[in-house]
Amino acid sequence: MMKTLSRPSVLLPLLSLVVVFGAWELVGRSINPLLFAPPSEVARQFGELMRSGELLDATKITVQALFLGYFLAVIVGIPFGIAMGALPRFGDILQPYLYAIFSTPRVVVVPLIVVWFGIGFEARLFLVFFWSMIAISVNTAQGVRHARPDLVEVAHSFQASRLQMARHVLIPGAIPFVVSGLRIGAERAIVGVIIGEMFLQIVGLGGVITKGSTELLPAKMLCAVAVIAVLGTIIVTALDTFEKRFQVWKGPT
Amino acid sequence: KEFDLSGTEVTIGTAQAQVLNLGTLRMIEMLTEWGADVTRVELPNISGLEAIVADRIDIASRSSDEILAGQSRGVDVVAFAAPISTMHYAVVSTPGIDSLEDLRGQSIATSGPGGFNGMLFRYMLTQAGLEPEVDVAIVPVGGSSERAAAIMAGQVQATVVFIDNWLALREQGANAQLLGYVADLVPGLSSRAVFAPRDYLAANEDLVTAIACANLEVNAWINSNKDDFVAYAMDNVRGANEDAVSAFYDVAMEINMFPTAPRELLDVSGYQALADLMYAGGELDDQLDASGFVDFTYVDRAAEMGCGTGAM
Amino acid sequence: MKARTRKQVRRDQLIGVAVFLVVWEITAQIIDRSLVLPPVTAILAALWDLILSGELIVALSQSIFLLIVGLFVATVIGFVLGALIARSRTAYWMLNPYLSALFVTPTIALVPLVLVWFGFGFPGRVIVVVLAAVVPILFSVASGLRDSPGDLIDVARSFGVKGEIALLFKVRIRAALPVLLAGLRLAAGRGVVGMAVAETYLRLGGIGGLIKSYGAMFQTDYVFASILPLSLLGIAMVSAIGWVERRLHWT
Amino acid sequence: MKDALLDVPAIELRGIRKTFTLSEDRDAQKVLALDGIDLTIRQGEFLTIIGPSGCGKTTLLKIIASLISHDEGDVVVEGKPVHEPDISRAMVFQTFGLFPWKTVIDNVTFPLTVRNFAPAEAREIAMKHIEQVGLGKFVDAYPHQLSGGMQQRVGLARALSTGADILLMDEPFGAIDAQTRELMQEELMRICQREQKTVVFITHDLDEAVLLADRVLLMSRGPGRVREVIDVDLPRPRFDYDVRGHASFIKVRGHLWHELRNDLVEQRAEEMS
Amino acid sequence: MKDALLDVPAIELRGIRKTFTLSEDRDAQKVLALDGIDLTIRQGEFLTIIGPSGCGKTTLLKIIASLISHDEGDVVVEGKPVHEPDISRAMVFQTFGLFPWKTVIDNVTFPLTVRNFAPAEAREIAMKHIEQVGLGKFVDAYPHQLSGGMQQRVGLARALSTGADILLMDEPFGAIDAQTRELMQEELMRICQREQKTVVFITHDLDEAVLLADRVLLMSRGPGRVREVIDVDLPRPRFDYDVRGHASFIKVRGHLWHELRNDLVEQRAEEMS
Ligand SMILES: Nc1ncnc2c1ncn2[C@@H]1O[C@H](COP(=O)(O)OP(=O)(O)OP(=O)(O)O)[C@@H](O)[C@H]1O
Ligand SMILES: Nc1ncnc2c1ncn2[C@@H]1O[C@H](COP(=O)(O)OP(=O)(O)OP(=O)(O)O)[C@@H](O)[C@H]1O
Ligand SMILES: O=C([O-])O
Ligand SMILES: [Mg+2]
Ligand SMILES: [Mg+2]
Repeated sequence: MMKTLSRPSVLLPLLSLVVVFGAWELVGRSINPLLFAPPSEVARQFGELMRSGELLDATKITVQALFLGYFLAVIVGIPFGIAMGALPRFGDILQPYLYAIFSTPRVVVVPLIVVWFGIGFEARLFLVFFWSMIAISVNTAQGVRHARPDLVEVAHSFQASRLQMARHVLIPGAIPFVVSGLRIGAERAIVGVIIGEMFLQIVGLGGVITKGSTELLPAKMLCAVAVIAVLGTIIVTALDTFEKRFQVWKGPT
Repeated sequence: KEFDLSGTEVTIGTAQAQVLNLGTLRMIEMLTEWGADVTRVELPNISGLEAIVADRIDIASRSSDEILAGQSRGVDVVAFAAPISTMHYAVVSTPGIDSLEDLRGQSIATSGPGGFNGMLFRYMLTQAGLEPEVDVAIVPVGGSSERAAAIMAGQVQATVVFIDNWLALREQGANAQLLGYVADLVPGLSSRAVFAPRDYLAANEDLVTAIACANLEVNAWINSNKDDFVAYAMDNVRGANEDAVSAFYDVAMEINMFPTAPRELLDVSGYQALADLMYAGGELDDQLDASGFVDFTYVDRAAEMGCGTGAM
Repeated sequence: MKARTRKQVRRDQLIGVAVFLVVWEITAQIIDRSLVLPPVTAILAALWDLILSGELIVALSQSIFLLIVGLFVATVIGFVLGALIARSRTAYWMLNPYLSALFVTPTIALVPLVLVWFGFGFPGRVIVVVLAAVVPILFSVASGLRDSPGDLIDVARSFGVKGEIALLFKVRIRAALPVLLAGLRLAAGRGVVGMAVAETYLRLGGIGGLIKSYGAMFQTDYVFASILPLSLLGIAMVSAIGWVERRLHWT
Repeated sequence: MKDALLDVPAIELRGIRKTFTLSEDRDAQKVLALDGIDLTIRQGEFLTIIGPSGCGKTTLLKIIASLISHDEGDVVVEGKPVHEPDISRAMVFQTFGLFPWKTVIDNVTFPLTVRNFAPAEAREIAMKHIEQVGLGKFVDAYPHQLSGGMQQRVGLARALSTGADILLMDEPFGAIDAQTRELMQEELMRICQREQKTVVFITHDLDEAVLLADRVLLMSRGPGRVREVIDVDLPRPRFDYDVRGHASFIKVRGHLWHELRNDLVEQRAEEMS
Repeated sequence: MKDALLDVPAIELRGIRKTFTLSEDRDAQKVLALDGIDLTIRQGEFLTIIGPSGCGKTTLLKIIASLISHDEGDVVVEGKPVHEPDISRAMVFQTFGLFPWKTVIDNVTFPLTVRNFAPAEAREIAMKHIEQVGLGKFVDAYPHQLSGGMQQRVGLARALSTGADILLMDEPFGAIDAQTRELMQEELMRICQREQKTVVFITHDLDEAVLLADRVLLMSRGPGRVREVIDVDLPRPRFDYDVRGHASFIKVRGHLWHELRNDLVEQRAEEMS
């Protein structure tokens, strides 16, 4: 039997931080500063961007579209997924389209998005919402469909109504799937908002990336990338923790 | 007059294949005919300057403002030829906007900050007596296609796109109109250049001269031969439409896009005007002297050899 | 809930597709702006044209080759690193944060860095696909190898299998296969995105280049006709992995 | 009321046939699981079912519970043909069937919640039965925190707390260790006698089959048929003396053993030919 | 060779202690699973272990197999302390431990493949034992296509085919129906007598514990200790007559039953206080 992972001592992540940043600094200094920047330079740029308020403003804009879009994706995606799972015919008919849209890279459909939703907040919201919603509902539907047949039978034997079946069996059983959908959806959402900000109206953190790139200021670009990475890591880690809570729900079988 | 480039290897970075940039394509074909081993790289989102700095290409055939950006950041790149010698942008508006003045209180889309066309648009607005940002809202939007889509969707009332893009757009029935060509609105500016680091030029004189020669020759070929040009475009540009290409040709001739005289091909005053404009607009930190990075040596030499007369 | 037979599902889906296409066609005809919404018939004609001219085949084979090489490299890297963070606590705490960061960082933001390190040649494009696809594979390898496969490890040890490496190859990988396939499915989807990014933003080529070119010419019907194979490619990858999953003898 | 019905059988099965289709394909394999089962179970009777693994015991029990449909025949409960599960019949599942996301108490109150009992009342009823099965200390535990045998007892408490007259039990003591099992058997017999429940009880333990039963239904290796129904003529209560030493016990057990053995031998012979 | 070693015990356990840590936290809960086990098992002896669920039976067996480490004490096999699993001890797992991706024959040949037997030879040995457990027709089936009892028999065939002198069996017949189980018991006893194997056999079935054993080890509710070791004084072979009627059988079984019951009662009493 194998050991489970134990909690980290603070030392390890700290050590790896030192190693990674040290290596980055060394490599960063040896590369043309128009193309890449060492962490010291990124930190300096970060300070500058913070002072000018540019980074904070950009982050606000990004977070607004991201959170609203993701929130909508969650409140639409979960019921939609439940409906798709509980009404298999409905789900089966919709599924191919959702998979098709989900596997279509947004970077190539950006011009179509402009035509349909414009270049502003609504378009970014759509880029965040739609792909994220698909991830969440497809996973939810899968969870509902994979409800343990023995438990469905138990509830049936005690004459649970359709609603009671959903409340006591289908939804709790689907939760681990929903959470994993939430995580994939979060990743989709973050990438979506950045795509929107880089290729539609140039604003937010994605805009900072684009500007940094056209102005040949890699440190500026890396600042934005770092903020996105940290933001994303926080969201994903939070969802991970959430997911572990429901591990026991999968139950013994 | 013939060049023998056998044994010469070169990587050239270009923009995406477009009708207006066919000169570069044809130029590379000539180099190959002369025995050079040319790798052509279409760079969609990365500037030629970045690719040169990263040591991934030898020569770029891209927007001329990249040279200025390079110069101001200490990268000594030099223009020695030009596939497109006049401004290649069209200003497009929604119906009802019939002049720049009509844009008061409206929104326009330009590329991101630091972009070429954004700066031009600001300049034009100033010329027309409007104050950018105050009288007109300026929305930065990614690429030319996205800007075109923005105007179709009615999100903005005007934008700048490539001339060939505009013509294709019109051919596809877009509900938009031409406000004018930037070449007419702001004459004298140069739009696309062939450039490379100064020391590369010195070390590869034969190749560079051959490129200058091919540049002049191709321009001569274009000017003398509409049908061949259209046919060539149809063969080489994906999705090209014959009527649009034909219309483009007429516009190109009208604004003298492909000159054969060395001093028209590379115009220092155009570059200087561009540099001054960019400095005035805050895009450049320093005032630049264009004569320092526009090098006529090779086009002059090529012209002396008889290039640009259609003889090759 | 009764399981629906595959035949029933197919039939419903076919009807669904037919209805969808008809609605699209009619809507497009009514709107009558082919720049915004080209009719299905125009898209199919464009598709047919792309097929006849050979453009699609050439572009698609380039893309698929890129995708396959990229996914292969991502799988190899994902396996090595995934096994490492599954089996070593130290490696886990040292690498995991960066991998999570990579998971959420849009591949497109990394394109300029890829240019610097790897160029825009084939290796550079492969790297973009790898960056997009590696993390889901790596995470699934890690979690697959972390969950001990019941007492099968004990079984193998008791019958004479010695050492972590031997156990890895004889038991763990095989036992983790369903989880690995789920990760691979996710990775395939992200790989397609990475491929499109590489082909449209690093250097034009393949199906991404096709879309970009027709986009620049505002031929929306051709744009749709070139996006369609991309979406189908995504579905095909997912179904292929699903097929492998179903074929595994499993309880 | 119950006594008035004593002449009506609790359960009547008439010619039950059931076929399973193994896959969804056209050329699907069919498995004949039950081949014409006729059986009458009296009010208050304790019937145990024994038979080789895979002979259709669980299938039969689920058909009685109206959980799965059958192809032919009728299930008649207290004089009325039934088609839907109802509260008169409570099932204990071979695979426990506990909701992993509910605590012990919530699992046990589930059938009462479904029927809209007041929470306090539901809790009280449930507590009584949880204590009866010896799990008073585990009311707030989740199933995964319990051993297999404890989980099985939760399933039993849940069935008992419904107050159903008919208990359908599918190997309810299969995962419980010897001594706890004997305690549970004793407890179950006490409850059934006191509350006059009708029980159908599947087991693969010969001792258990004989010990608990008024009658033992012996099924033959699939396609499931009734091979024999045997009366167990032992006095009740049966735990006050060593029932295993009783002549009747030894006789019935021996008989069942031989029949099952013959079934096995017949099957091996068939396989050889 | 074997006879020369007859004075050396097959297995000697000296003061085995084992503690489990329940979670990964610093403030982790500890469970004392085995609290000083001393035991000597003779060559060719059949020892059965019985005890309440969770008392540490499986833990003890795995320590004998060197599959898990222990905190204190020594495991000595045929005179030598052991620390690594080896081919002299073959285990049958409580949870079957079949590779779901291998067919029956591949599961059974697995230990031989690990030891680089030629495929043909491995197959021949495996086939012999697969037929011995009555699964000749299922060599190419996958585990999920078999019933629980059949899976358990595959695990048995696998252990037998290793040729190990010591068999460590963890409830090997738990999932097998009554009559097949009796057949398997008979078969196992025949093999062990013929090949002079040493067997440690866990069960929760009292009859089985007595029926098979030379000695029964009774363990007490966790922390696992040896409560008692009881000699079973019954003649062998034991299947030719009704061994259950034998006075010794009844006496030992009754004794075990009372001890286990007392253990349960003691525990309940502890819980109350
Ligand atoms: N859902 C199903 N689909 C297909 N076949 C089934 C299904 N359920 C049961 N069967 C088959 O029907 C037969 C009877 O199964 P059942 O579960 O009733 O046996 P059982 O007597 O309860 O066995 P056990 O003692 O192992 O519980 C078996 O051959 C089984 O394979
Ligand atoms: N890996 C483990 N981690 C923590 N605790 C464990 C572990 N394995 C066993 N235990 C604990 O050790 C004790 C003994 O477990 P063991 O499996 O040996 O019992 P057992 O006697 O075999 O029970 P059963 O009859 O149910 O098989 C139990 O309290 C159990 O919870
Ligand atoms: O859809 C994406 O391009 O991520
Ligand atoms: Mg059953
Ligand atoms: Mg055990």
